[in-house]
Amino acid sequence: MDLILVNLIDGLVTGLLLFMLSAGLTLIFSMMGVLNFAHASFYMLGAYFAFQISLALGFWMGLLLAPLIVGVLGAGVERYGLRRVHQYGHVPELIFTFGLALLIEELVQFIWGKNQMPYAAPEILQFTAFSIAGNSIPAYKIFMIFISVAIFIGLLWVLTRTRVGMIIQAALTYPKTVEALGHNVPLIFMGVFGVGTALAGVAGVIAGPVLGTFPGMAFVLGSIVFVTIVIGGLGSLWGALVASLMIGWITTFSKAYNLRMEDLLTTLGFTKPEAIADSPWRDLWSITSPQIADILPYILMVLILIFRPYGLFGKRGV
Amino acid sequence: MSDQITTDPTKPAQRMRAGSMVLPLTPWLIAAVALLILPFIFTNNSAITIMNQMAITIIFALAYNMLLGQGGMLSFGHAVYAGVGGFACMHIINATDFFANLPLPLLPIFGGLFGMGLATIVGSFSTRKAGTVFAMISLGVGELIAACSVIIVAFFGGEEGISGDRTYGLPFFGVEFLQQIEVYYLIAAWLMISAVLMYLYSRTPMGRMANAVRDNPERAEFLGYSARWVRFYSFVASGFFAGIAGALFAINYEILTEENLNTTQSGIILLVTFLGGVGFFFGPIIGAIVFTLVQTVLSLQTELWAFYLGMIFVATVMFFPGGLAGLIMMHVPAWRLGKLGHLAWPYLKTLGGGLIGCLGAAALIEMIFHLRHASIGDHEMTLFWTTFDSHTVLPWIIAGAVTVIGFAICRATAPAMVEAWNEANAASKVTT
Amino acid sequence: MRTSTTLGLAAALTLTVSAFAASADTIKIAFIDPLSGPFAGTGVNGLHQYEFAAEELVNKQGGVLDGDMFEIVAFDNKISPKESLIQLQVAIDQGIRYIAQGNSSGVASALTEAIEKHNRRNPDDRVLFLNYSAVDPALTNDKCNFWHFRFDANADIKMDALTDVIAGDDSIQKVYIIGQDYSFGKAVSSAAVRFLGEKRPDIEIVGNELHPIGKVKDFTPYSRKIVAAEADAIITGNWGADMLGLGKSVLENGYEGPIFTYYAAADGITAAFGETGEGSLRLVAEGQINPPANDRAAAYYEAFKAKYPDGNISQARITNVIEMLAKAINEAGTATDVVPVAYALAGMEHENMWGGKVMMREIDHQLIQDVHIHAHTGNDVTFDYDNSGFGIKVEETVTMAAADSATTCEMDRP
Amino acid sequence: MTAALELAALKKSFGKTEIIRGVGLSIGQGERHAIIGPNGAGKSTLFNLITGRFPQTEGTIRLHGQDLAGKAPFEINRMGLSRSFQITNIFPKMTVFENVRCSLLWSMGYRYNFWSMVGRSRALTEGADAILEQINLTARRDLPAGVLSYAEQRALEIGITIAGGADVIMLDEPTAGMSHSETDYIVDLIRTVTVGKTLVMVEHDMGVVFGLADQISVLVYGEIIATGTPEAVRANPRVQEAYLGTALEDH
Repeated sequence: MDLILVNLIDGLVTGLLLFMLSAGLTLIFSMMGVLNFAHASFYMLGAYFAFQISLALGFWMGLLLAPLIVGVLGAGVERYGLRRVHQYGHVPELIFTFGLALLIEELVQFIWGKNQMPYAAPEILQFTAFSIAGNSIPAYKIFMIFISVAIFIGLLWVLTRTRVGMIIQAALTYPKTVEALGHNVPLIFMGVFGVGTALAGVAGVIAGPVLGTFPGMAFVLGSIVFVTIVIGGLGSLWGALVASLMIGWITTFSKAYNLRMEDLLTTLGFTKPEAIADSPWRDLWSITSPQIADILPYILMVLILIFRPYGLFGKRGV
Repeated sequence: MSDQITTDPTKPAQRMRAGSMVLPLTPWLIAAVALLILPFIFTNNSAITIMNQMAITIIFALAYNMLLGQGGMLSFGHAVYAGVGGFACMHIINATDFFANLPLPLLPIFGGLFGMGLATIVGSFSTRKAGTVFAMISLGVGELIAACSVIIVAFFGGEEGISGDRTYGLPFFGVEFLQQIEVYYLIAAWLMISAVLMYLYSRTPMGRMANAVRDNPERAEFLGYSARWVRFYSFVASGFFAGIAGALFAINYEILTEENLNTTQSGIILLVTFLGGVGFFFGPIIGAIVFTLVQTVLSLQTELWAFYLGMIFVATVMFFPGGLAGLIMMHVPAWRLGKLGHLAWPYLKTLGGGLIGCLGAAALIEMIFHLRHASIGDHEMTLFWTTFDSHTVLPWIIAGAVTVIGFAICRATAPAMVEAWNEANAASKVTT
Repeated sequence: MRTSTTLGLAAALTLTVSAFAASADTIKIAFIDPLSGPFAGTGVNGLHQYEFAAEELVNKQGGVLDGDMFEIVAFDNKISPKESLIQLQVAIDQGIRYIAQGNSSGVASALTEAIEKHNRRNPDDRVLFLNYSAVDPALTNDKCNFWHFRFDANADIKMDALTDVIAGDDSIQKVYIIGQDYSFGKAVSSAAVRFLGEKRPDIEIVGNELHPIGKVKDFTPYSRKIVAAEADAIITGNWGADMLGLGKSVLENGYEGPIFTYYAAADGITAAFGETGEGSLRLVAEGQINPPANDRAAAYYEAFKAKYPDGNISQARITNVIEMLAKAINEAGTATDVVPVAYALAGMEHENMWGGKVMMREIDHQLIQDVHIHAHTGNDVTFDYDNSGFGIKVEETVTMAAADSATTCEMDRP
Repeated sequence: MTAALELAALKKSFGKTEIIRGVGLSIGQGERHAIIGPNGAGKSTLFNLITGRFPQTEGTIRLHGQDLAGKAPFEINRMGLSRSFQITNIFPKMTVFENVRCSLLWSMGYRYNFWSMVGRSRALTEGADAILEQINLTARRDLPAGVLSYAEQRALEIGITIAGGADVIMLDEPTAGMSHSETDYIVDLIRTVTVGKTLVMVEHDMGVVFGLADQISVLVYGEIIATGTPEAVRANPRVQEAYLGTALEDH
């Protein structure tokens, strides 16, 4: 029972972190129709910038400045790259962000080298917040939850309670009309792209110390972010939240409990072959849930796309 | 464009010729001859290995372009069809008792069939929609199968993969495929066969309708064709040729591993195809040649090859969405007018300047990299066959100056080049 | 294929091929390892160790034979088996006879098979495979061949030594085994179960699991299980980001016992663990860095640090590769015919610079050497890793580990 | 003789809004039938229901007596119904000739054929060229369709629509957005290419409607309020009131 609670907290942290990435991505997608492949790369840039800043000015300045820099960079990418490619259609846009992801990874290696950076949580947060049955919950995790929730509430507030939010929501569905009403849609696009990437930057800043700051960090997270927003339904902020938490908990729980395929198959009435070592099905029998935990989201996504192509909360088809 | 209109369309005979898609034989003959004599020019084994790799990539990229260029379907997991075809062939090679009488040169057919089989299964649900749904399903399925490769050891052999010996069977007309050169001709033959078949496929009703569905699926539905089935058949056909590429990989390297299936491989083939140009049949061929050279040859010269490749790729998407093939085909009107020669000198000035600038910039990048990452005391670096001390000012001044001068020339002569370009193409409008 | 591109290809190929005009009096060793991509850090550091060893231990001593010099030629295999095979072909074409590789057992097994086939098919330009780091036991068992020599202790030997130490510690009652889901992770796990069962049947294995390699973002759920299982010790074969992620996560989440590892040092990992790892991390490896075994080793390490201040000697065995190869070439009297060189290497005994003796076992070409259990610590380390103030220090030593262990190797000798 | 197209009690709702509220209509073989009505009357929705783009909520649609319920657009097309679109809907990257040839493929029996070369078929080439002649685009034959002028693209679309040999042709505002001379040109074109076929069209331009149609139905707020010859409809007071009234409000 205690372990369930601990796993719920861990899954929540993973899920919220994923949400910070998927929130920006889903906003960008629903507005511009671009699946930004480089989104996780901005997350990585956030972590690296924050590390570099933290060397000089400390962790908190990193938390403040790095997302800003990432956001400005993101806006620049939209303004000088994506907008240009936009005229060629969606496929080149997607391919552009794909190339950008490659380039950013190479750039990071060029500047910071290939090793993991010693980027650590600030001293003030390096203590155990509380323990549940011998499992300590580090204060930093509580801090991560706090930041993500604050960002979610802030985002929701901006989108539903402010004029800018109204315009953005309108531009999501009727970009032409909004443009006709005299709003500078390209500027809104640039802004949303900047904010979206800045959110990814925040995620990078706070995830860097826990998940490691290394050149492969974007690749590890890259496609799972798409999976999240596809499951949640493209363009839906709530969908992104629900899907992020779902993925967070599914992966956490399937890692935390050793469910074995053997048990499942036996329950279903199959009998384990005698000579299991020579059976072509031996690998099927030996699968355990931690082994496949990280591919469960992909299975989920494919199933959702087959049976409900617009995702859990999506209003229109992808 | 001009001379197409000047064909007199009122004469049926001429119409027939203009409209018919008779296989233009000359390029294919040139290609075949080139494939035949290339090993006599590059005799060493490593060149042949690189050419084998190139040929395999070409087949794979052409197969991929059946989806992306002709069918408008963006796949992020196409490597699995090539990979599974290759794995299946490796199992056939290893099952010597059973397949001892199967001559090696016929093996790619089986690779193709396995790739096609998997594509049939996946395509049955992934091709219902195009666009993002298709792309995301392809990504999901790609990740799943790649992940399976380390879980299902019986088939995929875990991270070590599975290997075999291609000389398993009886000699095929006295050829045992011991030497690279023999394998080269086998692959070259399959390259010709596959390329011709894929070209012909694009000329069949299915190939034409794939284009139609790409451009406008809704309209195609009102022509009696189910967009979904058109996509499905394109997907299956593409899976077949991808499987052939996988089988040739198995024959050439005698090993298949997880890297034949993973998303990196799928991403590379997307990159190759787009770099070459999706709009033309021969685009992926150019892409595959350039990419293989960059990957195997440039990577011998510099650690930063992937960085340069990323820059080339992003620049291509931004400035030449038609890829290298698009760039070449831009010159067809001028060539038809016989004015291509007029462009040579302006090109030489501007692009030459640009090239010098790029080399200078590359030199600067290399020097920064050396300064930052080389060992202390290791001040010597070799660049463009010159060895110098990267910690002195002079090389920096030279490289900087070369960069600035190169780009300055490029910039100064650019208007002249644009003018020359317009002039070379403008005449065509006068004749129409 | 258009003619213009064919011409371009011609130009490019001639360019590269001519760039490698071989000079006569050097003996080239092809170093085929990742120099770009995520594992480039390890690869580049290995390359530096090779270059330094060749320079210090051979070239400055006057070379081999009649003054022939060693030269290390680097090839980037991007840790891909396919690229490795291409680079192997390029290396062979350049007339290189010695292939050194270490990172990834997958690449090593691709290479050893390819080399075996190449040597069978091309008896005129055979090559030797000097494996300095790939530790999959299969390479000197089922997959062994005459051309392959392993200079690192394999996973079984290391586990043998490791379990000796665990067996001697009565406070360890419960062990948790966790590893990456691939051949090496599985090899570590099965060896651990086997040796613990033999040496300390009373130890309970409270967990034995595999996780996807390189894909786990957050190790917290695994740490929870380990803590919940009340393990006294963890055994893991993880490396790279997986090692760091797992280690930091278990320590953060309340685990306090020892973590027995294979690869928890250098390449940024020592620095990243820093203070956190003190007292917990144990590492099984050959090569005694701290305290320095003798003055020669200390001087060698200092000279290396002077040349590569950011580098680490994390693969001490590389000096054995170079010294033993030089000795074998001298003994064989030729560097071009690798068969006598291989015969000279097989069975060779050698004084290890890092202390003790080593012996290349003839039966399976596995180097038998001292295996140490190191502790990750910041106290009295003469040579730290990653310039972090932390390093590894020998705690216990198993002399000539597993010298008479069994092997299934049956090699054909020419 | 069964009617070419027969609609009975057809209804369509989007959410709670009912757009088509019980339409019954019978269009005979060879008839030229125009559906007119003010903006928002549901003309395009009706079109999309008939051609299988949307499923109907209630009612039946019969083509030559066969029920179309649950049929996909391509199946309806194979049963002999072809349509054009309000917004130009061609294959912009393919040549004009290719556009027409593609529309011939199914009816010439090629289906999902991947073993014969389209270029080798004399029948295909000549058929496509004949249609190009008909729609006067022979001179544009090898240009990408996307570069044609607007009127030419509309003509091409009509060419694509008729090429498949369907006997029921549905045109959705074929002259929308055209100048007078262009409109006249297209009207002539439609008249010649649909000889002997059943024509159903939605149109705003009354000149076009009265010039082309034998029968006119007036659709207002999802219901047909009148059907008859142009003269009869013109004289119908309800039409006068409902249609002209709203039409005046519009402008």
